[in-house]
Parts: sequence; C-alpha cells; structure tokens
Amino acid sequence: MMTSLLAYLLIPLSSAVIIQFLKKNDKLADIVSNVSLFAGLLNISYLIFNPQNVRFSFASIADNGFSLIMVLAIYLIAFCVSLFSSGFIPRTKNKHNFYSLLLTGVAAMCGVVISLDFFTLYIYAEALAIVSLAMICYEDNERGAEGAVKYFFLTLPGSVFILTGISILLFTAGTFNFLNLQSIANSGPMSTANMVAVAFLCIGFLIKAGIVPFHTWLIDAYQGAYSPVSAFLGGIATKVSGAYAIIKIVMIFKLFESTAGRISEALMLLGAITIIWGAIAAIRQKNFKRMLAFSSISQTGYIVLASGLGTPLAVLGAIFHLFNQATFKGTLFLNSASIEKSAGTTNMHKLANLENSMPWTTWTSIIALLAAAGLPPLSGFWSKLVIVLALWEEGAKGYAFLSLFFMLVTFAHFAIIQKKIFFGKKAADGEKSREMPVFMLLPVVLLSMIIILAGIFFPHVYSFLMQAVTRNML
Amino acid sequence: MITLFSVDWYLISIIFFIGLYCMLVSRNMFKQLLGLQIMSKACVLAIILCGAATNNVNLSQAIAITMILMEVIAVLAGLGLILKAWKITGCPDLVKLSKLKG
Amino acid sequence: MTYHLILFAVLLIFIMASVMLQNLLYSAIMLALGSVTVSLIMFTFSAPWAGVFELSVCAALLPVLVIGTIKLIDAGGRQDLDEGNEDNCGSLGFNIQPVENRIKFRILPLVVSLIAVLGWIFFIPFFEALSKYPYMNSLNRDLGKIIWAGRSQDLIAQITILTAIAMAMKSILHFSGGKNKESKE
Amino acid sequence: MNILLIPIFLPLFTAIFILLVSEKTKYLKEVAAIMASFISFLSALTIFLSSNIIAYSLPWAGYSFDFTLKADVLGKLALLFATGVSFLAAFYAAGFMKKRTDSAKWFFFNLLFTGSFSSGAVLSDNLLTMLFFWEGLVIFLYTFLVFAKGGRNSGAIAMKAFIINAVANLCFLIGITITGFIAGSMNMTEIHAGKLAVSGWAFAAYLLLLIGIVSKIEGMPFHTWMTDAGADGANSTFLAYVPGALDKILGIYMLVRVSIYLYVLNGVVQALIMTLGVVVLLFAAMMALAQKNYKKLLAYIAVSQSGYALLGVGTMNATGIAGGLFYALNNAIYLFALFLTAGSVESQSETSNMAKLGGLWKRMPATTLVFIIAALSISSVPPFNGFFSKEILQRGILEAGYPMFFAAVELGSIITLIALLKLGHSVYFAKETETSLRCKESGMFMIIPMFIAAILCLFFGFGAKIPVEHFLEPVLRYLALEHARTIAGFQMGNLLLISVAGIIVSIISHVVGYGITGKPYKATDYLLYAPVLSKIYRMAEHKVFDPYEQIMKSSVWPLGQFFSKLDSLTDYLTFTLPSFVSNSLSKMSQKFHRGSYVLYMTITIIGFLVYMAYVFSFGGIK
Repeated sequence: MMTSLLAYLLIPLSSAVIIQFLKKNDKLADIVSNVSLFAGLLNISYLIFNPQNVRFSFASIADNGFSLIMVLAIYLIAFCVSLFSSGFIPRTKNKHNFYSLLLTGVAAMCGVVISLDFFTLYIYAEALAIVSLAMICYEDNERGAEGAVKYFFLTLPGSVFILTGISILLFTAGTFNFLNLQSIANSGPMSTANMVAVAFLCIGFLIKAGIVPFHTWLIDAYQGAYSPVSAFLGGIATKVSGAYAIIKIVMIFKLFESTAGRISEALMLLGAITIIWGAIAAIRQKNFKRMLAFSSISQTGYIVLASGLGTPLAVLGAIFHLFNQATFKGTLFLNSASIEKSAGTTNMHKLANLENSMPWTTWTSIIALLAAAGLPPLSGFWSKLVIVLALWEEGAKGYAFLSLFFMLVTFAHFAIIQKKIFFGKKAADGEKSREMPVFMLLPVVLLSMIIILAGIFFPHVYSFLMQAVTRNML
Repeated sequence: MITLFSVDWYLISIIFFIGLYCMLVSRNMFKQLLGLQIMSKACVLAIILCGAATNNVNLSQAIAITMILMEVIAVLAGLGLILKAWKITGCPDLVKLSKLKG
Repeated sequence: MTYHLILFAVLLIFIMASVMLQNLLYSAIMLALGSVTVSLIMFTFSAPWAGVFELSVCAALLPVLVIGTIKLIDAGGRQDLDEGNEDNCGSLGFNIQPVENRIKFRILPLVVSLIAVLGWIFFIPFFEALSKYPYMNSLNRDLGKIIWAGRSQDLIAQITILTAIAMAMKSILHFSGGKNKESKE
Repeated sequence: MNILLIPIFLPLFTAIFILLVSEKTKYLKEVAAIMASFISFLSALTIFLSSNIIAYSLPWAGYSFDFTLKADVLGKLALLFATGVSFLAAFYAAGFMKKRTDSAKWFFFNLLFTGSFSSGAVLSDNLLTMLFFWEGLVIFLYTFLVFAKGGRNSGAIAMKAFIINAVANLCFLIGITITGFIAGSMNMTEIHAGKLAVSGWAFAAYLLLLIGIVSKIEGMPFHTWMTDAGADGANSTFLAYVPGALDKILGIYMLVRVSIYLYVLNGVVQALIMTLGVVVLLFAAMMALAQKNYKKLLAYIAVSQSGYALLGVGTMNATGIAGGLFYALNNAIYLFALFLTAGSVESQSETSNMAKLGGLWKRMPATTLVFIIAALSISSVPPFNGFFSKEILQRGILEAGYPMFFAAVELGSIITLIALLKLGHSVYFAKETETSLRCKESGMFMIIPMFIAAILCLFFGFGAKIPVEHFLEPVLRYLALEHARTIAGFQMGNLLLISVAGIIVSIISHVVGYGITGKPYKATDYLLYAPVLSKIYRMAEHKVFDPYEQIMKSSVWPLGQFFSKLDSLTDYLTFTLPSFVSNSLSKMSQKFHRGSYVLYMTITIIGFLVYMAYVFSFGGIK
C-alpha cells in the first residue's frame, strides 16, 4: 500500500464518520463533505500539475502516475457529485447518510487504487460494492431496490471468482504483492497455474466492470439508481472496481507478451463484443439513463479491448480513456439527473427542446456527447485515436476498423439524443423545465472544461501517461 | 496414483459448483445468499489447503480470517437488501423485481 | 486421511441438503452444520485460528442473523396477508419462499454426480500438475506477526469495510427493525 | 494578439455567446451578429490595406501540425470579400429573419461560424489547418440547411448536400495528403518555394483537389443540392450568402491557390479545366432557361457563373486569370444582390413562382432597381462590371488560343440575358396578379445591403479601373504573372461589338418568345420546344434532378441504368440497410433485456463457463 497516498483514504473515511454525528444540521454536513473532497482535489491536482512537474514533463512525479491520475479522477467525480447533490437532495431524505456513504466510497476507491496487493484490492472492491449497493437503493422505491438486488447478486459470483484466483495465487506465487508477482512474471514464461489464477482474476473483474455478457446488472443498476448515484457509479465506481483492476493485471502479468496469450485474446474478444452490443442496444432505448448506461458499457469495451492488447501504447490509451470516460459520463449522468429534476422525467419521448429552457445543461451534455463520440479536438477523440493506433500497430486491423466504425455509431447516439431531448420541436414536459441553480451547474461546467482542456493539451497528457505507463510496466 | 491434495481440490471444486448451481436455479434471495456462502466456504477451504500444502499456513489463516469476516459482511448486506425488497414487494422473490427492462 | 475424506463427504452432504431442503429454516441450520464441518477440516489442516473463527462466526452468528430475518419477514408476511396484497408467496410457517418448481432442486444429486464425473476427467489432471508445482518455500512466521506486520494494510481495509457496512446498514434499514441489525454489526 | 485572429475567433465566440442567449430576446442576437461581422470586416480591411505580409504561427503538437496563418495578397483579397459578404448577409438577415418561422438564433450561429471558418480557410498557411476549416464549413452548410425550416423536405436536401460535399471533401483530403507527402511539407509557403509539376501522383493529387474545389463552387455535377434548395424554398439569405457569394470566393481562391501557387499546370490539365468550365457554363445556363421559379432560376445561373471562373483560371495567362478572379469578385456581388431581391420578394409575397408574380415595380421600386442593375451586370451588359470581367476573360481565352471557348462564353452570356429578361419581365413588369397586390417595399435592413451590392456593381463597372488596379494587379504581380498591356478600361473593338450583337440577339429572342406565347414567364418556351434542345429539356422535366445522370440515360441508356442502379444500391447500403440492421438488432437486445433475474444469472454463469473453456480448452492446460 502506497503510504504516501494513505491520507487520501483516511481523511474522507474520518469525515464520513464525523458526518454521522451531524444529522441535525444538513448545512454542516454539506460543508464538511464538499470541503474535504475539494481539499483533496486541490491537493492531488497540485501534486500532479505543479509547474516544475509540467516543465520536466512529469519525469519528477512522485510515485507511479497511474494511481495519481486515478485518485485525481476519483476526487474530481466525487466532488462534483457531492456538490451537485448538496443542491439536489431535499432536506427530508436524511442527507448525512448519503454523504457518509459517498465519502466511504471515496475512501474505498482510493484504497483500491493505492493498494499494492491483490487481496487488499479485493477487500476495498468489496467495500466499494457494499457502499454502491446502499447508494443505489438510497431512494426508497421499487426500481432502486431492484437495481440494488441485481447489482448485489449478479456481481457476487465475480467476487467469488476473484477469491478463487487469489487462493490459487497463494499456492503458485506464495504472495499477492504486485511487485513480487511482476518479478515472477518477468522471470520467464508464465506457468499454467498462474494462468488459471490470472484467468479467474480477470473474469471476476470483468464481471465487476460489466462487460458483455456480464453487463446485465449494470444497466438496471444505473437506471434504477438514485440520480446522483448513477453519476457516481457510471462516472467512477464501476470503472475503479472493474476496468482499473483489469489494466493493473495486464500491466503486472504482461499478458500480451507471455504465453497466456489466450487470456488477452479473450479480453480483446469480449471488449469488441461489448463495444458492438452496447452501441447497438443503446439505439432504441426510451429512457435517457438507460441509453447512457448502454453507451457507457460500450465505452468500457474500448478500455477492455485496449488492455487486452496490452502494449504500452494501448495501456496508455486505456488509462486515458478511463479518465475521459469518467469525465464525460459523469457530466451526462449529472445532466440526466438535473433533467429528471426539472422536467420530471427521463423518458426521451416526452422531452424535447430543452436548449431554450436549460442552455447550460444542454451545451455541457453536447460537449460530453461529442467527446464520447470522439470528435476532435475533445479528449475522447485522442484516447480512441491512441487505442486505434495501438491496435493497428499490433496488426489487429479488424479490431481497429471495428473501433473506428463504432465511433460513428456513437455519433448516431449523439444525433438521437440531441434530436429527441435538446432540440427538436417543443414538448409538454420540456416546457415546464427550468435551468438548475448555479452551484448545481458548476460541476458539469467544470467537467466539460476538463474534457476540452484534456483534449487541447493532449501532448502534456500524453507525456504524463507515458511516464506512468513506462514506470508501471518496466 | 492421485494425491490427497488433488482429491481435496476436486471436492472443493465440487462444493464450489454446488454453490454456483444454487445461485443459478433459485429465484429466492435467501437461496442466493446460501449459494454465496457455499462458494465462499469453498474459497476459504482452498486458501487453507494452499497454505497447508505450501507450508505457509499462517499467512493462509490470516487471509482466511479476513475472508470469513467479509463473508459475514456480504451476508449482512444481503439480509438488509432482502428486508428492503420485502418491505417494497412483500416477498423475497427475484422474479417480482423485473420492472426495469427494454 | 480417511477421517479427512469422511469430513469432506459429510460437508458435501450437509451442503447438498441445505440447497435441496425446501424450508429455509432447515437449510440455514444445515449450512451452520456444514460450516462446523468446515472448521473441523481446518483443524485437520492445522489451521486452528481460522477454524475457531469459522466456528464462532459462520456457524454461530450467521444462522442467527438469517433466522432472525426469516422470522421478521414471515411476521411481516402475515401482516401483508391480512392486508391482502400478496400473491405467490406462501404465508404460514417458515415457508415464505416463492413457489418455484422443486425439480431444479431435487435433481441436485444428479447434477453433482455429473459435475463429479466431468471434474474427474477435466480437473484432476490440472490438480495433479498443481500438486507437482515447484512452490517457493516461505518463512512460516507465526500468525500474530503476519497479521500485524505482514498484512497490516488489510487492517485498514477491514476498518474501511466495517465503516462501509455500518453506513450501508444505516441507510438501507432506516425503518423499524433495522436498528438491531446494526447493533449486531 | 495578432490581428489575423480577429476575423477567425471573434465571430466564433460571438456565435457561442448567441447560442447561450435565449430565442426570445428581441435585438440582442442581431446586434451581436452584426457587430461581430462588422468588426471582422474592419480588421480584414486593415489587413488588406497594410502593405506587408502578416503572419502568425502557433506551434501546437509538432508533427508539422502547426496552426499557421499568413495573409498574402491573394488571401487578403479573399478575406476582404468574404468578411464583407458576411457583414452584408448578417445585416440583411436582421430584417429578413423577422418574417421567418425558423430559428433566428440558429441562423446567426451558422452564419457567424461559416464566416469565421471561411476566414480561417483563406488565411491558413498550413494545409492541415486549411483542411480543418474547409471541412468544418461542410458541417455548417448542413446545419444551415437543416435549421432553415423553410422548405418541405429541407432535411433530405441537407443530407444530400452533406453527402455530396462530404464525398468531394474526402477527395480533397486525400489530395492534400498526397500533396503534403510529395512536397514533404504541409506548409504552403515551403511548397510554393518548389512548385510541384503535375505528373504521376501529383496529377492524381491535383485532380482530387480539383474535385473538391468544383464541388465547393457548386460546379457540375455537384450542384444538384443547391438547385433543389432553390426550388424547395430554402432561406434566401442562406442562398445568397453561402452558395451565392461565399462558396464562389472560397472556391476560386482555392483554385488559384492550388493551380498557380502550388502546382505548375500543363496543357492537358488546362484543357481539362477549360472544358469543364464550358460544360458547366452552357449546361447550367440552358437549364436556367427552363425554370419557372425565381430562386431555382437564380441557382442555375449561379452554377453557370462558376463556369466562367473555371475558364478564366484555366487559360493560365495573366489576362485570363485576371478575368477569372474578377468574375469571382463580381459573382460575390451581383449573385448576392439577385438572391437578396429574391428574398425580399419572397418575404413580401410568400411565393417565388413567376406565374404568380407580376408588376412589382410600382410596389417595390427599390428592389426592382437593384434587380435591374444586378441582372444587367450579371448578363454582362456594358458598362456594368460583368461586362468587363467577361471582356477580360474573353481576351485571355483568345490569348490562350481557344476561339471555340470564346464563342461558348458569348453564348452563355446571351442565354443568361434571355433567362433574366424573362425573369425580370414576368416578376417586375408584367401585369399585376392578386399575389403582388399585397406586396409592399421591404424594410431598411433589407434595402441597405441590396443597395450596397448594387452600388458596388456600378462602382466596379465603367472601365473597371479601380478593381483591376487595386485588387487584381497586386495579385498578378504576387503570382509573378507578367502581362504586356493594361487590361482595364474600355477597349473599343470587335469584342464590344460582338457583345452588343449578343445583347440584341437575346432581346430579339425574348420579344419573339413573348410574342409567341403572350405570357412573359413562358417567353422561353419556344426555345424549349426547339428541335435540338427539346430533348434535353424533356429529360430535365423528369423528376430526377441530376442532369448529369439524365444525359447518361438519354445518350447511353444502359450506362444510365447502371448508374441509377448503383445510386439506389449505395442509397440502400448507406441508409436503408444499416438502419434496418441496427433496428432489428436492438429490438433483439430489447427482447433479451427483459429484466428477468434468472435469465441474467444464467447468462452470467454460462458466460463464465464459456470464457474458461475458451481460455483453457485450446492448448491451454497441457
């Protein structure tokens, strides 16, 4: 466990416990949660982007950059969600529970990304799963309960598979520590038993990441969840518990180079299937949140495809896409929440022409959708471009063409959403909708700014990620 | 000649598959939790077995204790979820919870 | 050796019974007996601490919680019956699970034997290869040192997950009857 | 802060600002748009007047992908006219959009974005930057057509325009890539240092670039979306601004830039360009004869005008290029004016069908005056500016030694005059109809830009001293095209007599046609039923718009069949099939996601087993 980053775990944990004692005073709970998250956000941003780091092109960054950028993403999304929900959640629905859950989730996610040990990572992932379970059914209605039940029971086999993999690892390697495992993987071609362990770990984290055919829980959980929670889950939680671990496994075991080529092939195949299935199934959805859920699994497919390829460039693309997806899916889900609050529904057939009544929401969503579709010079374009280039370099031309083609299909999603929700002729529910107050617009504006900036300053991002990947994979 | 070690592994895998089967066929949340417990018991046994076989039993005990703790926690969460679902639908039936579709 | 295998056989029987039994109460008890057997197996593996923990938690605490929940739900089921909003849930006794065809549970022995045969064909070679695996001999320190020194990061993780479950329970069950669960935790 | 950035970024930010303003605000959008376009026009003027070459470079990501701007003489000229036209269009739209149903906000957004992107396209010195702006223009063309809800099937036409231009721009992109690859640099100045000879790959690259340029100036066969839009009743300001003026300026600018600045052409390419120009010119002009719709007729004339410019650049000598450039500038003026008159007539009478209009001259005198001036100058009647551009062009053609093309130009101007006589007579001077009774003069906002355009027509005429000496001579000097004698001013000679004869011929033909049919808007029908032309016109009356395909059909029937089959096949492959497949697949997925937990768990576990089998079965476990 990286003790240098331990503070990012402990502070939210302690403030989560503190908030429990503030149940009388919601304003104080708002302040505590937002302030602790914002302080962490500033801290990690300075840790990464302070001038001399940028000047030396991040060569002098503290310890491995992957965890740093993940902590940055976690704090970013969590701060946006908490700021948003401080205006979103009514006073009656005892807010302090929500905040303490959110902060505990942040602590668990930081634990996942700073742990140097598969078993610890697994414990934190379980903690995250339990927190997300409680957050999904935060609202006392049927869809919340259904989403939570499906999330819990359909991801349980995943955690059990991870345990199996860990127990085999204990036998074959005698340790779960990343560094020792990496040295073992570097020492020579991987033995069959290690391969079995890696396969079990992979399948477990694939289930947690919601890859087709294990995506069924994800859709219902996102749709059923309480609206800010969808942003929390879709933005960062499932990515951290699933995709991050897969990238980590790929980095450690060097699946592409070792004899365990089968696993990387399986990852690439599942990633491709996920891209196709999610993109196609999203087309005819009626519910905005459900459509976003489908498109987000299709985006996760890119990550899994690239990490299955496993070359440094591909892993770089996967990490960057992870970060981008956190930003734009966070934006979209938060906007869907504000649309639900102001227009009263997320059914796309009842919404139209919101761009007159809620321009900021509309334009942040448009930016995020275009980034998801990969329009230059937004950030999503670069990550997908890097992934496609890596695929092309390795001669996986079929996968490269497929990724390019389904970028176009994502443009179709964009066309559908902008036609049905934001523009088009007026509808009854679009009429009574009003723009959100400013501190609920602040998070989405911040996230869209980050989307644009990460796209424009791509060279810097590239050098940073290159440092991180080389430091991790060598 | 098949070693005792592999026979143990074999029986543990059978237990594991029983739990999987239970989660597969049942539509009752209690039965789902049951399957979860069975599978995690198989994993705990596997950990202990690995530790014993590699002469590393204390590490495996440490892992196993944590795993047991987490099994308890998972079961607790499951029970809370069952209570919630029962409060809403009046029955721990999973098939009743199929409103989210499309 | 034989004692060992007998314990495994008993464990299999208990677990199959707990899956096959229709009455949730009995299946919970069967599972408790199964975990007693698991703890015995751990003792044979000379892992006493894990065995004790298993015995005390999985064989004692969990059945109590499960049975408590079953009773709670069953009482609520009665009330729901009086209010009349209840369709395919049995109402009396500890028989609250939804009606589902029992065949899937009755054929469990068949399934288990099938798995056994297939496993004998497919798994055994792998396990044989595993048993001949050149594992690295690790220094076998005592448990306390390992837990406090070797696995110290797990302790923070356990604190986190305990906080998580406390918060989760508190927000899931903010209706009457949730509190005692939380106090148990 | 470099002054070159103002015409690009000021309209861009204003457009984004306008989007955030609500639709309901009264004058905010108009004022913002007019101010932004005016300021960028002023900055373009200062750039034009500054004698030295202004440059701006922003090294962005390396890999020769720098954001480089450079205002050389050619770029300055194009920038001046582009921004000026944008300003006039914004001014006109401020009055015009009041009467439209479609969203003014979107109109100004598209207008400003088009303005800024066109400034970027003419200013950028790096091929990739130029390509970025050039491709961006297509997107805003699409949004222009989509949000102009005037027509019945504006969406279909927008898609048609988008596809046509996208295909052409793809060729343009490939051409630019090959060019950069051959020249080993993406910087135009460096490429200009060692000009490329048109041969081998460079020839292919030049042809691809030519395709992109011809589609930009709506030359045949890429013009169909524009005439459709004219017939469909698209927004007249849009027609005046984008296809009427801006695209011509950009296209000719790019044609000169490519053909003379980057490449050295040879006789083959020259003949190719000139032939293309003549075909475009004659065919579009003859199509214009057959039209009975104000805007569609103007659209065809606009297409035919682009042929002159192609001819002019094709001559490759100083006089001809001067003529072509002069044509481009004049196009921007009088086509703009004509479309604006169409707009004001339409906004008053809600129709653009000639048969329904008549005798508007006493209702709307200002519009009539502007129409007369613009029509006379477009049909090259001395002493208006069109005449001088035609004369210079014809001299260039004679220098290049193509008397046949000279005759073609003369014929084209005659046909244009016939068509416009018919148009003006039937709309403004025939006896009044009940539609024209309710018309009255348009507002100031619409009158002033029209008058500015008309005054420019006169100002560029009368010997054409000013434009030639101040606009064209510097460009010719910059491009190192030396010419012996002065090209401006009246030259009493055979050319003048020939064109006067042509004017007389066309007037006679109009009078004859009017005498035959008695209805001014049928004045050209006797031509339509003439033995030679009747075939073509009958083909044009069929519902298929593309005259190219029509000629293929009538002359080479099976080939035409094949092309239409191919067309429908591509239609099927691009629209019908994917939507069908995706719909059916997503229906299937909807059936699958039916919310049943048991099914989901089954799928999960089966997926696990299949994954394990896949990983370990084939050569996994030994």
